Amino acid sequence: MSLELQHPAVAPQRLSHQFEQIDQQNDSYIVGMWTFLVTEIMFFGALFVALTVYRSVYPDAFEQAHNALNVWLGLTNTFILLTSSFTAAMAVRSKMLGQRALTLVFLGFTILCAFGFLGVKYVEYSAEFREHHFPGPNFQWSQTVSSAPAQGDLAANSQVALGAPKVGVNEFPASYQPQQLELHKRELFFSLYFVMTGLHAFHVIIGICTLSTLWLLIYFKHPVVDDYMPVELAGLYWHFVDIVWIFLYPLVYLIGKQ
Amino acid sequence: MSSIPLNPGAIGTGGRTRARENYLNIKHTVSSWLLTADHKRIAVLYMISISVMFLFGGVAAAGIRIALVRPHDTFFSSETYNKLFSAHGIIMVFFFLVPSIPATLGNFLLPIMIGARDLAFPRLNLLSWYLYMFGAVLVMGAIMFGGIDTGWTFYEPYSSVYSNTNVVAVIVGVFIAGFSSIATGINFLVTVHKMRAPGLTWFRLPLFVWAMYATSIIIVLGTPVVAITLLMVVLERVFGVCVFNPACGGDPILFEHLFWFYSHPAVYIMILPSMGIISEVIACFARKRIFGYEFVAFSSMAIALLGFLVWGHHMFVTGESMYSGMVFSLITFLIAVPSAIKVFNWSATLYKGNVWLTSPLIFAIGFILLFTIGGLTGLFLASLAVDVHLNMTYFVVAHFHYVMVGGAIFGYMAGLHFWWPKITGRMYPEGWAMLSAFIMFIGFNLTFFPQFILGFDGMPRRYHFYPPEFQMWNILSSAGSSVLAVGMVIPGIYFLWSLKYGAFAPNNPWGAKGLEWTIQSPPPSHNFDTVPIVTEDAYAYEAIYAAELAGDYSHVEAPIPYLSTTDKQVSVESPASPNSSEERK
Amino acid sequence: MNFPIMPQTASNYAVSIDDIYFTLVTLTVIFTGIVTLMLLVFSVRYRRGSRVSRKNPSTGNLYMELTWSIIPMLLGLWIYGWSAIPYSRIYGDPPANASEIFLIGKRWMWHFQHANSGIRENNELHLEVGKPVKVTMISQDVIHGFYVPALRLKRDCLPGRYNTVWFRPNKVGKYYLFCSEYCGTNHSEMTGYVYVMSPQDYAQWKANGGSEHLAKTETTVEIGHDLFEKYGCVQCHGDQDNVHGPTMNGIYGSTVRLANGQTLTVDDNFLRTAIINPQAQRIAGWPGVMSGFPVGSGDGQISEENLLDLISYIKSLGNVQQVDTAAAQKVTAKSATVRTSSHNASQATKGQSR
Amino acid sequence: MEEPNHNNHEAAGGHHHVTSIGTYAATYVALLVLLVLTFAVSRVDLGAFNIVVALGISAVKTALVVLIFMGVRHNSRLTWFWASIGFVWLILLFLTLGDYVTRQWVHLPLGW
Repeated sequence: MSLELQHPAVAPQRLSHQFEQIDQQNDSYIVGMWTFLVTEIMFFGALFVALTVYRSVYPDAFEQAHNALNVWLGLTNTFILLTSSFTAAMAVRSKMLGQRALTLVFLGFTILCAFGFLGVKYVEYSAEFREHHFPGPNFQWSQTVSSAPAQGDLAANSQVALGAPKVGVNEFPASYQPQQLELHKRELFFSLYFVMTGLHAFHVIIGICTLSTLWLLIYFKHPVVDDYMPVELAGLYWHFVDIVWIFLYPLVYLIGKQ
Repeated sequence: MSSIPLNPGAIGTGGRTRARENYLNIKHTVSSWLLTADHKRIAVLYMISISVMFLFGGVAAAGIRIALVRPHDTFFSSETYNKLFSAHGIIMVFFFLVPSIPATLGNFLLPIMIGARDLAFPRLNLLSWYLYMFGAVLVMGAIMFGGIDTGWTFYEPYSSVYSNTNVVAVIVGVFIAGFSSIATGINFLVTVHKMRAPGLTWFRLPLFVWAMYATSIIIVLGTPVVAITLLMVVLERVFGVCVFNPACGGDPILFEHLFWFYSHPAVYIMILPSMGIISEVIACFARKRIFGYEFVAFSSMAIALLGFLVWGHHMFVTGESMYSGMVFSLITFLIAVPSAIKVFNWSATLYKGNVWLTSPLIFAIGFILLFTIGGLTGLFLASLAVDVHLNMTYFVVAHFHYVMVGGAIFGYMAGLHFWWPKITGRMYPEGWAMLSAFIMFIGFNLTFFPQFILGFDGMPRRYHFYPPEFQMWNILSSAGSSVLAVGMVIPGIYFLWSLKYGAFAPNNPWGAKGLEWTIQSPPPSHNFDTVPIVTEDAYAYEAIYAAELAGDYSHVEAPIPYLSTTDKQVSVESPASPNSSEERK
Repeated sequence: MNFPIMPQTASNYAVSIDDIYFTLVTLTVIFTGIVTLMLLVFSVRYRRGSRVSRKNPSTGNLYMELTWSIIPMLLGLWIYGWSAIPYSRIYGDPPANASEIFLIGKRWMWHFQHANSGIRENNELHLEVGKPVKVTMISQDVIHGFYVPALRLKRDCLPGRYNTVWFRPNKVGKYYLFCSEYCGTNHSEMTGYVYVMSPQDYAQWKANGGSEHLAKTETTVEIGHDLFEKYGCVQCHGDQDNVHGPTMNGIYGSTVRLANGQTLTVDDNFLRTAIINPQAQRIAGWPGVMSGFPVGSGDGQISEENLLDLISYIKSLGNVQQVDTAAAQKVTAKSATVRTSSHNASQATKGQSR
Repeated sequence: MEEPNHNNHEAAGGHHHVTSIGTYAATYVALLVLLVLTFAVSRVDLGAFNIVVALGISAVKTALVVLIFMGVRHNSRLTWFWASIGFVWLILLFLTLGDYVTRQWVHLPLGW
C-alpha cells in the first residue's frame, strides 16, 4: 500500500495506508510530535510550578541551597546542550538533502554531546551525593550561613513595626548552625532539584537511545530511514530537551531568590 | 450524505445472509488481534478490557454497599472497607470512565465518521492499548495482593508517608494508564485535524467528533500534570525525597492543586464523549438536525477550556486562600452555562421531530435527566458557603455519581446500543434493552438519590461506620444498588447473546445519517473503498423526515421487530419547508 | 424507621446556608421539571407516526439560545454572590469577643484546649450557647477535616499550618463531630460530639474543671508562660528587645519586615514557624541565632499542644495598635488578644491594590 | 540572523523546507550570546528583576530554538497552534500561585 514519491531536493518518502498525500502525512507527524511535546511541557510545567511556589514560600532557604550548586558545571551543560541542538538541526537538514555521511557525522556529534551532558551531570551528582545533599534520611547541610543583619533591614524595621531601633546588633558573632527543620527546607530544594534534573536526564537518556537507533539504522541503510521524517521527529524531541534545560538552568542554578 | 456508493453488505432488512469480508472475519488468529493496527479491532480489545475492569469496580462497589447496610458493619474490617472504596474509585475512574467512550466508541467511530481509513498513528493506538493493559494488570495485581487504602485521590501526606499499602504499584499503574490515554488523545487530535474527508469542514463534523476533539485536548493538556504529581508521590515513598510532605516544609495543598488541575478536567473527559453520543442519538431518532449545532459544538469547547479554570473548587475548605476560592467558584458557575445550553438544545431537538422511541433514545433521555440533576447539584457544591457544609459528604458522592454513572455510563450505554449493529453486525433484542434502560434508571435513582439527603444530613464520605439515624437512607441506597446491578447485568447478557443469535444487522438499521452508516456492518477493515466526498452538513435529516411524514420508512433497514405497525401510518401534515443551513442563520 | 432530611441548625451560619441550599433545591426542581417536561412531552407528542402539526420544524434560534444561556448565568451569579458572603464570614475574622479554642487532630482523635480556662478534652467540645468561638486547628499527621453538620461548619485540619474557623453556637444540644477528610484505617471512628450548653450549665461544667480527667486548671496562657521560661525563650525575648532577639511584648498582630525584604503580619502561623524554624522568616535587624524547636516529643522538641500554649501566651502579651484613629477607638473596645479588623482591612486593601 | 532563505520550495507546502546553514549557525551564535548574557545578568543583583530578566532571555532562546531549529517558522498554522498552546496552557497552571499570593492577605473585615 505504499508508494514512493521523489521530491526534487528531498529524500524519498513512503506513504502509509491511512494517508492520502505525503504532505498530509508529514504534517500529521509533525503536529503529532508537537502535541506530544505539549504533554511534555505540561509534565515539566508542574515541576516548575512547584519550584516557584516553594521558592516564594521559603526564599532564604532556597537562596542558600541553590548556592551549593555548581554554576559552572551547569553553564558547561547548557553550552553542550545548545551545541547539540545546533548539530541536531544540521543533522535533520543533511538528512533532508539526502547527505548521508553528513547526517551520520552530525547525528553522531549530537549523541556525543548528550553523553557529555550526562558525564557532567554525573560529576555534579556524585559531588552532591558526597556532600549528602541527596534528600532522604542521609541528608546533611554543612554550609555556614551568614547571619549578619543588613543595616538597611534594621532601619526599615524600626520604621515598620517595632518601635525603637535595636542596639548592639553588629557585635553579635555570625556563626549559626541551622537546625533540623531549616535543613528540611533545603532538602525541599534539593528534592525539586533532583526530581527536575533527574527527569531531564532521563529524557536525555531516551534521546540518546532514539538518536543512536537512528544512527545505526542510517548507517546500515535500513529502509525505515529512507525518509527524513524519523530524524526530523527525533530532532524535535531533542530540541525540546534543550528547551527544558534553557529554563531549568537559570531558574535552578542561577536565580536563588524571587 | 456522500457520493460513494453504498456497500451492499447484508442486504435487506436483517437478511440471514452472512456479511461479506469485514474487519472481524478477515483474519482469525490470536496474533491478528493482538498485533492489529486496525482502529476497529483495537476498539474491540479496549471494549473487552474496560468491561472486565468495570466488573471489578462493580464488585468493589457492591462490597461497599453491603458494608453500609448496617451502621456498625462487622462484615468487613475498616481496613478492607477502605481498600474496597479505593479500589472502586481507582478502577472506575482511571480504568473505566476515562478510557470508556474515547477508547472504544471513539476509536471505532472517529476515523469512519470523518471518512478516514484509520487513525493517524495506528501503531501508537495499539501501544496505547498495551499500556492500558499493563497499567490495569499492575493495578489489579496490587489490589488483589494487599490492596491500597488511599482513595483514588492519593492525598498527601497520607499516601506518601502514612499508608502501608501498595501505593507505589498502583500509582505506577495509573501513571502508565495515563500515557495510554495521552496516546489516544494525540492520535485523535491529529486525526481530526489532518484526515477529514474532502468536503468535511469543521462545521459539518458530527458532534461526536467535536466532543472527542474537546476530550482529547483535555487529555493532552491535563494528564501529564497528574502524571508528574503522582510520580512525585512515588519518589517520596521510594527515595525519601520530599516535595509535598509537610514534615519538611512541603505543602499538601500544592499536591491538591496539581492533582485537581487534571482531575477536575478529567470529569469532562468522562462526560464530554457521552454528550457527543447523546447529540448523535437524539438527532437520529428525532429525525432532525440537532437544534443549534454551533452552540452545541462550541459549548463542548467551552467546557473543555473553562474546565481547566475551576480545579480549585474542590478545595474550598482545605485552607486554600479565600480569594482564590471566590474566583474558582465564580468560574464554576460560568461553566454551568454551556452545560445548560447543551441540555436545552437536546430537548429542543425533539420538538416537532418524528421521534422513534428506541432503546438508545431511552438511554439518551435518561442521560439528559440524570445529567441535569447531576449538573444542577454541582452548583450546590460550587456555592462557597453551601460547599462548606456539603464538601466531603455523601452529597458529593451522589453528585458525581449522577454525572459519572447517570451521565457517562448512560451515554456509553446509549452509544453502545446505537452502534452495536455497526460494530458487531448483529442486532440486540430491543425489548430487553428497553427493560434494562428502565431498570437502570430506577435502580440508579434509588441508589444515589438518598445519598443527596444523607450528604445534607452530614454523613461524611468514605465512612465505614456511621451514626444509626442514617441507616434507613443507606438501606434504600443499598437496595437500589442491587436493582442497578441487575440493570447492568441484563445488557451484558443480551449483548453476548446477540453476538451468536442476534439478527444480522443491515448497513443502516436506524435510517441514520453519518458516514459510518454508509458502509457495511461490520465495516470492512479498510473502512472505505474510495474516499468519500462530503457534500452535506451532519444531521441533514430533512429528506428522511419528509419521507417518514409521508409514510415512507424504506430507509429504515432494521429487522422486523424494530418496526411496529403504527410506524406505517401516514401523518396528515407534512412540513412546510425543511430548513436548510442558510436559513438557520 | 427514621428518615432524617436535614441536620439540626445550631450556629449563626446554619440558617443562611440553609436558605441558599433550599433556594438551590427549588431551582433544581424547577429546571429538572422543565427539562423532564420538555423531554417527555416532545417524545410522546411527536412520537413516530403521531398525527400532530409539525409545521416549521426549527433547527436553531439565536434568541432561544441566548435565553437559556443568560437566565441560568444570571441565576448562577446571584447564587454565587449570595453564597460568597457567609463564606467570607466563616473563614474571615472572628468578632473581638470570640474565645479561642485550640484543636489538634491526630489519627484518630480530636484534642481540644480551651484557651481561657485551660480545660482540655478529647473528642468532645463543650461550648456556651451564644458565645462566639474561634477554633485554631492543626494536625499532627495527615490531613483531617473538622466537621460539625449542625453548625454547617467544616475546615480541613492540615499538618504544618494553622487553619482557623469561627462560629457562634446558638442552640443548646449535643451534635455530631466528624472527620471529613479521609485519614486512614479508623477514619470513620474519628468522631465525637459538640455540646452546646446553657450559660448556667457551662459555668458549672467549667467550675468542675471539665468533665474528664484531662481537665486542667491552668489556662493555656499560664502554661505558655511556664513554657516560655522552661524553654528559655525569656532570655532573649523578655520584656525588652535585646541583642539576641525582639521582645514578645506587643509583637502579635504587628507587621514586621523580614531579613529577606518580605513584610508579614505576626499571626499564629508566623509564630509557629518562628518557634520551630526561626531561620525561615528571620525578622530584619536581629542575628539569626535562635535554633528553633522541632515539633516532636523528644529533648529539645516541642509538641503541637505546647506550641499552641506558647502562642496563646505571646498573644496575651498584647498587640501593636498603630492604626488610624478611627480604628484605634474600636481597638480599645476590644480585647487586646485579638487582631483589629480595621487594621486588617487596611492591609487587605493594600494587598489588593498591589 | 534572520537571513533570507535560499532553498525555498513553493510546491512543498512548507514541509520540505530546507533552512540554510548560515541561518542555523547564526542562531547557534545568538543562543550562545544569550547564554553568556543569562549568566552575566544573574551575577548582578537586580532584586526581583533577576528572575524577570532570566525568564525573558529564556523565552527569547526558546523562541529561537522553536522557530528556527525546530522549523516551526515554515510549518503549517496548525503546528504554530500546537507549538504555542503548551506554553500558553502552562500559564493556567501557574494560576496556582494565585492561591499562595492571596493566602497572605488578611481576612475580609466582615466579622459580625
